[in-house]
Amino acid sequence: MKETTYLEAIREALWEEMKTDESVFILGEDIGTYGGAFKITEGFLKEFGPDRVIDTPISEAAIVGAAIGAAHMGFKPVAEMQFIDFIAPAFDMIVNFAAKVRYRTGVGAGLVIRGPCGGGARAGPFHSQNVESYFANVPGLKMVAPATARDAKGLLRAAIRDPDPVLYFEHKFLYRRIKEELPTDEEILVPIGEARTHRPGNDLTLITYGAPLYKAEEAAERVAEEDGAQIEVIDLRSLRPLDIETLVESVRRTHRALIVHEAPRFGGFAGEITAQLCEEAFEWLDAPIRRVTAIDTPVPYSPPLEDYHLPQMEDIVTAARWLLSY
Amino acid sequence: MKETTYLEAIREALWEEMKTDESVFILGEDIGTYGGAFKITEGFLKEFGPDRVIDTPISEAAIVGAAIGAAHMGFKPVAEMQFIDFIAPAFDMIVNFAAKVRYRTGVGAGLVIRGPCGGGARAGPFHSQNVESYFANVPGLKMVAPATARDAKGLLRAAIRDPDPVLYFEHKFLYRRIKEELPTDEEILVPIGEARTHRPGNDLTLITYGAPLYKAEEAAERVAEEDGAQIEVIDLRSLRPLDIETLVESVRRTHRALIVHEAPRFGGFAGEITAQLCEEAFEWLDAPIRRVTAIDTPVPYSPPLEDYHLPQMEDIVTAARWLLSY
Amino acid sequence: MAAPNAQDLRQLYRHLYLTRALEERLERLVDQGHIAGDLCRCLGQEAIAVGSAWALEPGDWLAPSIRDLGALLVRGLEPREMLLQYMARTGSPCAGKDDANHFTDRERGLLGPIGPLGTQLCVLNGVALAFKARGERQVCMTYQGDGETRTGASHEGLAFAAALRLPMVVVIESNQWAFSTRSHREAAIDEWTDVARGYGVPAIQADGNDVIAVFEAAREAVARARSGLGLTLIVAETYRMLGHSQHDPQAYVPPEELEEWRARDPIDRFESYLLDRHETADGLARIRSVIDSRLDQAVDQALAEPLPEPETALGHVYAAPEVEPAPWTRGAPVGYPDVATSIVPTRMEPPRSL
Amino acid sequence: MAAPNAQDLRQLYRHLYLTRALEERLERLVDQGHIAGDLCRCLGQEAIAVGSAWALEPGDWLAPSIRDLGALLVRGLEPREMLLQYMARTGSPCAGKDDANHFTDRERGLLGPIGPLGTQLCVLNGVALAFKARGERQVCMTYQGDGETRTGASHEGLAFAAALRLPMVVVIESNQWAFSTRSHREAAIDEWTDVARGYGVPAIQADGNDVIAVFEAAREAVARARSGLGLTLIVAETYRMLGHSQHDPQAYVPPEELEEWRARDPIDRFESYLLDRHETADGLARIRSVIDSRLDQAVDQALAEPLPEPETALGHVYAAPEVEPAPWTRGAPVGYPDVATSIVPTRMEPPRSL
Ligand SMILES: Cc1ncc(C[n+]2csc(CCOP(=O)(O)OP(=O)(O)O)c2C)c(N)n1
Ligand SMILES: Cc1ncc(C[n+]2csc(CCOP(=O)(O)OP(=O)(O)O)c2C)c(N)n1
Ligand SMILES: [Mg+2]
Ligand SMILES: [Mg+2]
Repeated sequence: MKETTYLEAIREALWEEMKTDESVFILGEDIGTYGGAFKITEGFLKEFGPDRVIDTPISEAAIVGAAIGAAHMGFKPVAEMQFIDFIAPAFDMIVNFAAKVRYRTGVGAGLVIRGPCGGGARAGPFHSQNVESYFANVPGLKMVAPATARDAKGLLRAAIRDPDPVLYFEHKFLYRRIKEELPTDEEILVPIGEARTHRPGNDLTLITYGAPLYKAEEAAERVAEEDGAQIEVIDLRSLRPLDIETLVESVRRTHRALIVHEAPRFGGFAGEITAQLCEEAFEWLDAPIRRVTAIDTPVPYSPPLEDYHLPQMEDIVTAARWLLSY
Repeated sequence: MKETTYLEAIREALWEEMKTDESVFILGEDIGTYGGAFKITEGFLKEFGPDRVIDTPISEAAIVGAAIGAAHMGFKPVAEMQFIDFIAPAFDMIVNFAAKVRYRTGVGAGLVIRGPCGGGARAGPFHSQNVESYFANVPGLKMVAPATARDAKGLLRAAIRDPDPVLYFEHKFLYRRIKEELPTDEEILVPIGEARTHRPGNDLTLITYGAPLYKAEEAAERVAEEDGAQIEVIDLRSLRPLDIETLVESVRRTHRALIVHEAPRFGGFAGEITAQLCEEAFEWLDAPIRRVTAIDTPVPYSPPLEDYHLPQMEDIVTAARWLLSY
Repeated sequence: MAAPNAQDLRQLYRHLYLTRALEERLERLVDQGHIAGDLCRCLGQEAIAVGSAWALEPGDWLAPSIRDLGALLVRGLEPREMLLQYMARTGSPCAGKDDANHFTDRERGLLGPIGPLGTQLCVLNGVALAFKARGERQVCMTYQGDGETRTGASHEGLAFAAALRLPMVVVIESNQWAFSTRSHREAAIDEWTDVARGYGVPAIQADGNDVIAVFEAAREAVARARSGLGLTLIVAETYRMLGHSQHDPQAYVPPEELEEWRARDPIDRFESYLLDRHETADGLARIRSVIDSRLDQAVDQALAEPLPEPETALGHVYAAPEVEPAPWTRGAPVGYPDVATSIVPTRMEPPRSL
Repeated sequence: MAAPNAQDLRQLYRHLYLTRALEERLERLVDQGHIAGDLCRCLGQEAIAVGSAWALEPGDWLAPSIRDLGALLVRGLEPREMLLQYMARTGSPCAGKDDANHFTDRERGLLGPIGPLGTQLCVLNGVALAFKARGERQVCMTYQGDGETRTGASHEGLAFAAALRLPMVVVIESNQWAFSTRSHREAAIDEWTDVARGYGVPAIQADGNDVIAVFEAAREAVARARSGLGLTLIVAETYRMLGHSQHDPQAYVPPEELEEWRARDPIDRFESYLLDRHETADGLARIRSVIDSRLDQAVDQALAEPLPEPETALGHVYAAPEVEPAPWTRGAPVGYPDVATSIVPTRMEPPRSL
């Protein structure tokens, strides 16, 4: 076992996959010489050389495009967006080319697009976004958002091996704050499409993903101590495909559901989860499905504003109590 | 009164606003000399001149960017996307610049981005998309999707006068198929954010927008004739802001809700509607909220495939009967 | 690759004529309502696609623009496949899921474009990257309209290919128009070869209506790419002789310009070139009639092919498993047009896509 | 606009020194933890922003890149505003909602950039379009990093400005680096003026470390724009003397290159230029000390300003009405750092944004 940060877990998954599979390579801005803005690929250029660690011009569309073409040729490209916000200039390439190419032509594009998402880092409106909803309505894409070091490692490995395009959202707030003992001998592989019960409980199902998991956990502990109610916290890990079976099983047992995400509320991913739960678990619901999210604004820069924007532990406690007493 | 097609209604709103307001201008690809791919702006160049009818290079990001800057200067730009699918290369400009600029700087960008959306025209995966969900989670944007000639005219006028960025989705399938007697003397103005009860009823609330409205209407008539049940058909018209009050009032009365949209199911706009109805009308629901949508694939080209992809009238009837007998 | 011998020249002629004759069949099929989608013809530009593709070798990859039917034929596409594709029948390259030349074929090294312009170069860069990484000597060739060069994707693709010294040849089809817009007005530049300067790569100017000139330029560019010298731009001057697509009568085009360029028709010119050498009018006529009858056969066969089964719309969104249709969203095969009681007409008018 | 007189020269010197001295204060405030965000300095590049902005007239608009603090100061920005902005205090240009130079001010004709590179030129095009439509003689000036020119947005913006002959001046800051990447490697071009060829517009090469040379180039370009001749590119050669941002020790930069360029420091050079003329060392020292004491005052004042009220996060998403926070999403003012029982450290480490 070895104590591993969320960031090291990402780095190790990349490193190990590149070691064991010649067809894996990485490309992006400043990932070679510099080792990436967050130093995730530090040392990769030296180890794997410039053919497998490619510093590109500032051109996200070209980066994703090249990843698609290389995937057509049997490579397994991992493209880094320096910040996930900069996936926006590649939107066309992802939505119209990568996502549709297998359906249209029978030729798939197994590639990974990864980058730091999320707020709390005082990074302002353009280095703090959560972009999953921009891509949620695009058939052909898969999306994962790990919250633990183990899942960060296991999901990246699964994403690299996946034959379809996977958007891998790593939360920058967790990079160095989350540590975990990980085995060094076994291969950690987390299948895409499987949620994880982070904390068992029978009184309320709390569904979340990414950084808010820790606020949810804290809130659950608080409610357990102060109210004696047990909240089941489910970490989605994969957004698409969505593990609806696990969610339905839990909600049919707890009869209450609360969804928490860091993206703004309107049009956020909670909508799809609510729609599917409503379809599959309506008869079992004793209370409305509710959500705790960011407010419907861009992510502001000033600390008090950003804290106000982001969903907080106290908000979750309040919402949980409201649902438990419903 | 004058019989007006959906397309003519759009054209008239543009024409009349440009006539009455010097600050309104249009820009896009082939909108001048050619009058637009669908001939909506035919004759505009001659009438308003090249300073107010601007043929641009093939560069959607530059088009939207210029619209933002001109809006900062007090103009009211209307940018045409030749097909709404080509809004994708402008995604960054819309989501990161247009949508956030008022919040960040206090300086707004009142502009309209309009273009033909939707399927049924045998136009394949890149000329048939419905893109509303790509933008649903972006605070700062407004979105409208008219289904009638009157709303097409009234909403475009409202969008042009709106101080914030409005995405205006016109459904190409309706351009020449929908006709309506419109008054020539009065000014038609449809406020953004107000849904319209297209067909009253007390047994089921059917919520939709855009072209599916007509399949919904047909389905409602069929169910009325064959089952004697009255479906209330609500045409959202505006997606953001969403007229939740009207929806809640109706659902609390009918106790059943069915959402129909042409975009694929997973991550589609029905999710947000379901989430809000669940929050506001849970106690009044006698059945799960359900949705009829396109299947989770790109829009295929071949007629039998596209017809299979798109939600059909029969699907709506089946769903409505399921809900009514629940 | 050597200069074309008599045999090659006859092959070039076959492909030039085949391109035009096939498009004429496609146009007729559109008029007859057998093709639901749109058609963009390359009348008068055939020499660019045929001459450039002729410079490639087996294993090389090619990504056509919408006006490069000839390049696909040179690279082994069967006219029958193209007919099925446009008619969206079973057994078409896209199995009816996409139209035009939007198909990708790894065996023949063909990468299909998509609707949004400028994107296919970015993707083809990845193929070139793969060649480079594997130390293979294959090269990639693609095409861009003069208007297309104004897109951000085109720029990122060119800059990326240049920076990484990819084995790439990009042919700019300078046909004077971008839909209804004068390309020179759109681009504010006169010398298209200047575009290459901004990427630090060489450009070759070629008479786009002279198949031999295009071939020679392509041969030089391909040789550079193959020897590791990276990207070359070829600027092929030509003229779009028909509207942008079937829906465009191109009323905005000055007739005298069409006159002027009709006199430079690439097929007529190549015919006299051949007649000045070893070919006879009869010989060329025989070539044409063989192609014509083959094509008419192919059209009849294609028309006999069925449309795909509706349920096949579900397939291949992901590698596995197939998408399951959600309740009530299995769309009955009958669509708008056949819904008798529908408010919409029972016959579809042709789509107005581009 | 006339050549700079003694008065102007002294002003230029003031702004050059003010730029550097203000950034030194900002750097200290980052180290002291008063600035939560990131800081990108323009050490060694001050002459580009100051010299170019000096060529503008009242009513003209300017859109800075991240390294053009000097241009903002020339156009009337108060150091106090910049301090409040970085420290995200009440009364800052963005009221704490955005950082760096991301603010827009219609009165002073300042358009703020956003995170994604290449975009601000596209937006400034719209301002220029407005000038043109109104027949006003104002012009627009903006800046792009050499790496930034590789973005699709930059290309679409340049092509759009060129095609529409907009009154626009674009200064390319050729500082040899794009973050950790050699710009020339990234761009595969040596002569940056060649970039202009691809748009059919002229380019002027200027020594970016010579404020007078930059001013002269800008004066020429602005005159062209003002007289309706459209876009001009200015390529200003310089060197990035510090890391990309506070988080980058630039270990990848060869020390000898820094040495070489330190000898060309734009402020030192301008000082000797002034001393060769009418200025004295004492005179310049007096200018600097006045600026220093004013800045220290400004810092103290700014530190006294409060942070914005949490609820103000709700304002101005739309013109009206204000966003109402949904139940339980009103985020308590205390965030991660102050949640004692949190699994995260109680002190925020500085963000690692760029
Ligand atoms: C991003 C994008 N914007 C707009 C369109 C619509 N469109 C299709 S072809 C075309 C004109 C292309 O002109 P050019 O590149 O010169 O090619 P040509 O038709 O002359 O061969 C346009 C505007 C598109 N396909 N993609
Ligand atoms: C679209 C986009 N991709 C990536 C980034 C991250 N980024 C910020 S600055 C920078 C380097 C810019 O280099 P250059 O344009 O030369 O400007 P300089 O820093 O040298 O002044 C990068 C890659 C960004 N801001 N926007
Ligand atoms: Mg063209
Ligand atoms: Mg630079």
